Amino acid sequence: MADFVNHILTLEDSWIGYIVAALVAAVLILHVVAVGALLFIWMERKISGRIQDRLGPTRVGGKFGWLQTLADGIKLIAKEDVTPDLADKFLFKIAPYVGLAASYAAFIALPFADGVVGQHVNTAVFFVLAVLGLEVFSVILAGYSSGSKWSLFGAMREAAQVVSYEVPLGMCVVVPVMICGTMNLTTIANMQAGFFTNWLVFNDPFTFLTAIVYFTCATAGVNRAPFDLAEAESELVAGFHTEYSGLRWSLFFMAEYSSMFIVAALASILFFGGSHGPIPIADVLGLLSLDNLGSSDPAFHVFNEDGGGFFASLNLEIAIARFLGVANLLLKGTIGVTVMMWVRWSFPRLRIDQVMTMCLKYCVPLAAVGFLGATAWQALDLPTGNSLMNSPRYSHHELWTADDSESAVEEASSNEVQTPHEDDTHAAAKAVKLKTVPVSVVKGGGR
Amino acid sequence: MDLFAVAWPYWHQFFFIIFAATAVGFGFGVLLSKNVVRMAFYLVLSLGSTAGLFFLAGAEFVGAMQLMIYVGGTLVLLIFGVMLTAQKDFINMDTHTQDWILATIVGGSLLMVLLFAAFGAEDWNTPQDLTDAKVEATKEATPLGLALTGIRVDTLGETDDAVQGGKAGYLMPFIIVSVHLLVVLIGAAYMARTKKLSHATNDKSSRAKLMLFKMEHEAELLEEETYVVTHRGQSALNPLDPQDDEN
Amino acid sequence: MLLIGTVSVSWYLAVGAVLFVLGAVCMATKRNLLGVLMGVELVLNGANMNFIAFGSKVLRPQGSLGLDGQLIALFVIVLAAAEAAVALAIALNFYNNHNTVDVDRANELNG
Amino acid sequence: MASSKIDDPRVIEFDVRTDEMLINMGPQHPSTHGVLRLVLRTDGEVVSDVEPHIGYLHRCAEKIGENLTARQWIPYTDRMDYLAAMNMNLGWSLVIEKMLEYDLPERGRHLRVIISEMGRIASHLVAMGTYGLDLGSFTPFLYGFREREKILNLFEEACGARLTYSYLTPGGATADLPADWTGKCRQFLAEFKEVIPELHTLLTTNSIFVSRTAGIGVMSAKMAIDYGCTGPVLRGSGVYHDLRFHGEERYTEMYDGYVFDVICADPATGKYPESNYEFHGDSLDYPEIPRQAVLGDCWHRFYVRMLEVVQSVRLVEQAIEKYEATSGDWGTPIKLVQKLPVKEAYMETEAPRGQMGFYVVGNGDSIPWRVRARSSSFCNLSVTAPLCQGILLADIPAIVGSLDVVMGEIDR
Repeated sequence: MADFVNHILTLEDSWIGYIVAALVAAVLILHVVAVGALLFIWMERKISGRIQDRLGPTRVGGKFGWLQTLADGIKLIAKEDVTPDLADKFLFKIAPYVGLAASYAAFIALPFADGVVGQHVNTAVFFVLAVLGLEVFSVILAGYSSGSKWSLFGAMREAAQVVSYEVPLGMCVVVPVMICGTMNLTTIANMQAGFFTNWLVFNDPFTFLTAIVYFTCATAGVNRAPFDLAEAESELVAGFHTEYSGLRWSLFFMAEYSSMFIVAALASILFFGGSHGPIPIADVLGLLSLDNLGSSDPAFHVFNEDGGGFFASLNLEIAIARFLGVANLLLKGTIGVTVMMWVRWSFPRLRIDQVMTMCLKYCVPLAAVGFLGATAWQALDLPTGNSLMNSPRYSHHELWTADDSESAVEEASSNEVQTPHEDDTHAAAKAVKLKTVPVSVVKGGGR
Repeated sequence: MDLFAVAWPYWHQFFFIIFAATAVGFGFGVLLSKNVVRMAFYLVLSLGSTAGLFFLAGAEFVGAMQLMIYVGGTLVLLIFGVMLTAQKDFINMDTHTQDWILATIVGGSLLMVLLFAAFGAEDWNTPQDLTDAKVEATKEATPLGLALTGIRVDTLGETDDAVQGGKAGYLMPFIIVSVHLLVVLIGAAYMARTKKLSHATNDKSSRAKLMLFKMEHEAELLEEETYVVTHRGQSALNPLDPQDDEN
Repeated sequence: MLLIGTVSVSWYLAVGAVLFVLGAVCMATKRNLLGVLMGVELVLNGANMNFIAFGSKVLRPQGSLGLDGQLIALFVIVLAAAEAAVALAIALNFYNNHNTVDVDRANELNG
Repeated sequence: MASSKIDDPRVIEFDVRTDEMLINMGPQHPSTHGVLRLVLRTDGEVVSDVEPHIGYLHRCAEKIGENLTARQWIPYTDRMDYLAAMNMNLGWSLVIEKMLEYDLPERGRHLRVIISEMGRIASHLVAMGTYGLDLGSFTPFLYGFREREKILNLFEEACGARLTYSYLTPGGATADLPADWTGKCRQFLAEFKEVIPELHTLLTTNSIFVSRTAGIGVMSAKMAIDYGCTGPVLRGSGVYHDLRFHGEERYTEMYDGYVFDVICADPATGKYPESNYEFHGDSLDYPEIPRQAVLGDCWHRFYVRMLEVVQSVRLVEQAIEKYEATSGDWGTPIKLVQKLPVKEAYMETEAPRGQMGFYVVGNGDSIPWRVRARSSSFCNLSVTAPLCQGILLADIPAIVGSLDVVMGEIDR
């Protein structure tokens, strides 16, 4: 992107290109956060309405009340921003921004499609979870600084809940990382390209279990019903945001909905193929084949390096493929969010001790079983979903070789699909010869 | 226009200054703030910026772990403690002036020593060409994970046994830390346990036990005071129901 | 000056040193038990910064500590979590027994 | 006595102790059903003490009753239990009729059964829905209200009002039911029967609901009797007592010839009476009692209400048939300035929330000398404090919601 901007401006590697690229990425992500929140709040109303046998918003912005959330947003902006007398004013005012910043920052490392990502972070899985985890501070600060006992209760519940649920959440996330041998979300998503049997959720029974546990824990981690104890309406009035009003109050909701989307998108990347649809349409259409996946490949840039006009430099096939990928991921994330809404409007709320019991007695052991089982499945080389379908899989093997001391890392055989047997024997031979350690435990199809 | 055209290899410095300034600045915030809740908040920001510095130095996994375990776990715990003890008198606690003077003198001299040490060694102070820094960064956490299991991928080519021995894996410390964490887990659970367990029933929570206790207790009373709770088909002696009519 | 020059290991060490000293002073001056605990966290981070800087291949391709720096930093982070849990338990017990979090009042063993 | 023998489990010592907090739950709080104020003493999430404070909705209804004639006071009874205003009208009407020794014609009797049982259904639907709301489930509330709206539409056709009806009066009702009302009512009942299993799925058998309510707020039969609890709260504890069976003759004869069950578990077996009621073809299967449920807990109180709704449907079906079979006078309302004899009368009826009693003393004038009301919710609320000791904060809405109090009735 930066190179492309510099090409247009006919500048060589200027900082302007980087700034423009950064701004474009930031604005795009901001749109996902803000417009996404608008959409999700509208969806929540419509879905809850339909579940409850009513229509939901119908008037504002045409037939389906599309603009209801926008109208509400305008109302909220116009509302008075009340700060209670007993509040710790500084913390009270800054708390909503902390939450929004955390859920906004987590988008940085979230790949929307192969190569469509704010910043490549090699430990993206944990980066996203870690940054998302910072959202808890906004709730704690809001609850504490409000000077209200109900808010304090909400904050205490949130602190206890989120810290507990990060344990099973982390354990679930480790499973795809272990299977793919990488923490790079782009690579994890690419490894599930092809038919839907390649998705890690269908890899083996244990990953299926892990996916369910992950989704449960993620629901708890972002404070959605039935785990919405921090804002338990019937018990704590409104929990941590009891004292908030106007724009600051709406910022909490923006943060909540965007973090819902993040965990759902993360679920789809980790378990449900990410930006790859159930059927490899791009591959079938010939736009993109599994062979040239991998964003580190310089041939795989939407904008050709050799400059020229805008359209001349646009690599149309890859652009379309990426567009499809982004649409795929957004769709999957939205489905995840919809499931969360569905759950919210169907179930009563759990009690705090039940939430803790759920975490420590069920989610943690189940996540551990899933992790151990998935590991054993890989180690025992049992048939996986894609081996039943006989569909090839993008493989990502890393070999740490002795003669590469400079970077310590070499990407070997990343851009070609190999049958696993060849691959494994190849790697094994190399390992013997060069004292290399084959790290990745990927298995392809066609067993 | 020259300025725009020039490549700008100073990204590292730029972000270093931002992160270092926030880390140090909020560190000062922790030190100087009197309000314990704000101290905790500043500490969060300071440690978060430190994580940014880790990322910048190429330790992405450690940075992510810093955010996840340190900021997301440990500090939440700390703030939990703050909230549990933040009563009116303890939120703002003044430091004695003599403490300040002493601490400033000792801390200042310590800082001087450390800074001299930091900038003293020529080897450490040699600027490096950082334009290709990103490529050079450790790409994955896999070498770290392998090192924890005792395999050092960065010394595979090492023929010198002394060097290889010096760069051994971390299997033993890893196990020790695991056991240590287990001990801490049990210890923390032990400290926060309920001291006196209620008498044994096969029920789950003490609350349900309480209910059962009440019911048992009252069943005895019920017999003694000849309250008879009737049900359809039985003869009614209901105290609320003197008429005793049956439909 | 820094913008024109390049960042070296020394600058990271300097940040680490400042954090370390801030933490140490914090430990010395704070009367609140949890304030002292926060000082400890700062000290640990200052030390961690050194390990990361020395282990960074980015900052010092030749002669860096390599993985050891990162590994030790990881151990520090993990142990700091354990330390915080225990320290918090101690702090809460102290608070329960003495109804204060002022460390100056913890002088029962003071002959 | 017994507590010396057994270790009292109420004594729980925690190593990590936090400071006690005194919290006002209400009078403006989403789950206190109006303007109930609970003062909680909590240690973290554990509530050690709850004290209900009432009186925020006091409107001097009884004193006003001593300045109005018997018929003029009917609208004030509407505003007592505003969720079951028909049953409040009925209670007042019956006590005045008792005083005047007035006997209702047959058609009026069946009309009253229809109306009061429909009122019971409407009231229990709100109780069910708001209970879901208290536990964080929003959807059943709207499902309940959707059905209640249909009942209110029927009531509106009958009397013109949707909340405060003033329909049943001493002497009968203000008007007979409209011409095709019974047909619509039949249609409603047919539709409503389909909905009941839905509500059971959403709440009664939902495992989260069960875990939130089963074993919570257990009230023994003795305790329920001691505190004067009535209605579903009493029957939820296994006490077989329903004024429609056990009440005064003047009230029970209203239900002469009707077949229905009193929903109450047998304390010996913990089982509810077998349903012999045909429920759209099949015999109605009550949902299984969950393993965790203890007789007298929140779940049972809720369950009793849910089953009572079915019995009310059954009663209304019979009443419609009987009503259609009779013709003639449905009863004439007493005069606006009906003189009351020099005597006193007290009567309790089985309102949806329990036994609603009215007491009236006449002095020969048309304006009664004394008017008093005995509120069922008041007695039911009084168990809050003993039930809410040593529980979690989240259980308070569960317990208070299961008692289903209406503040209008308590404060009057």
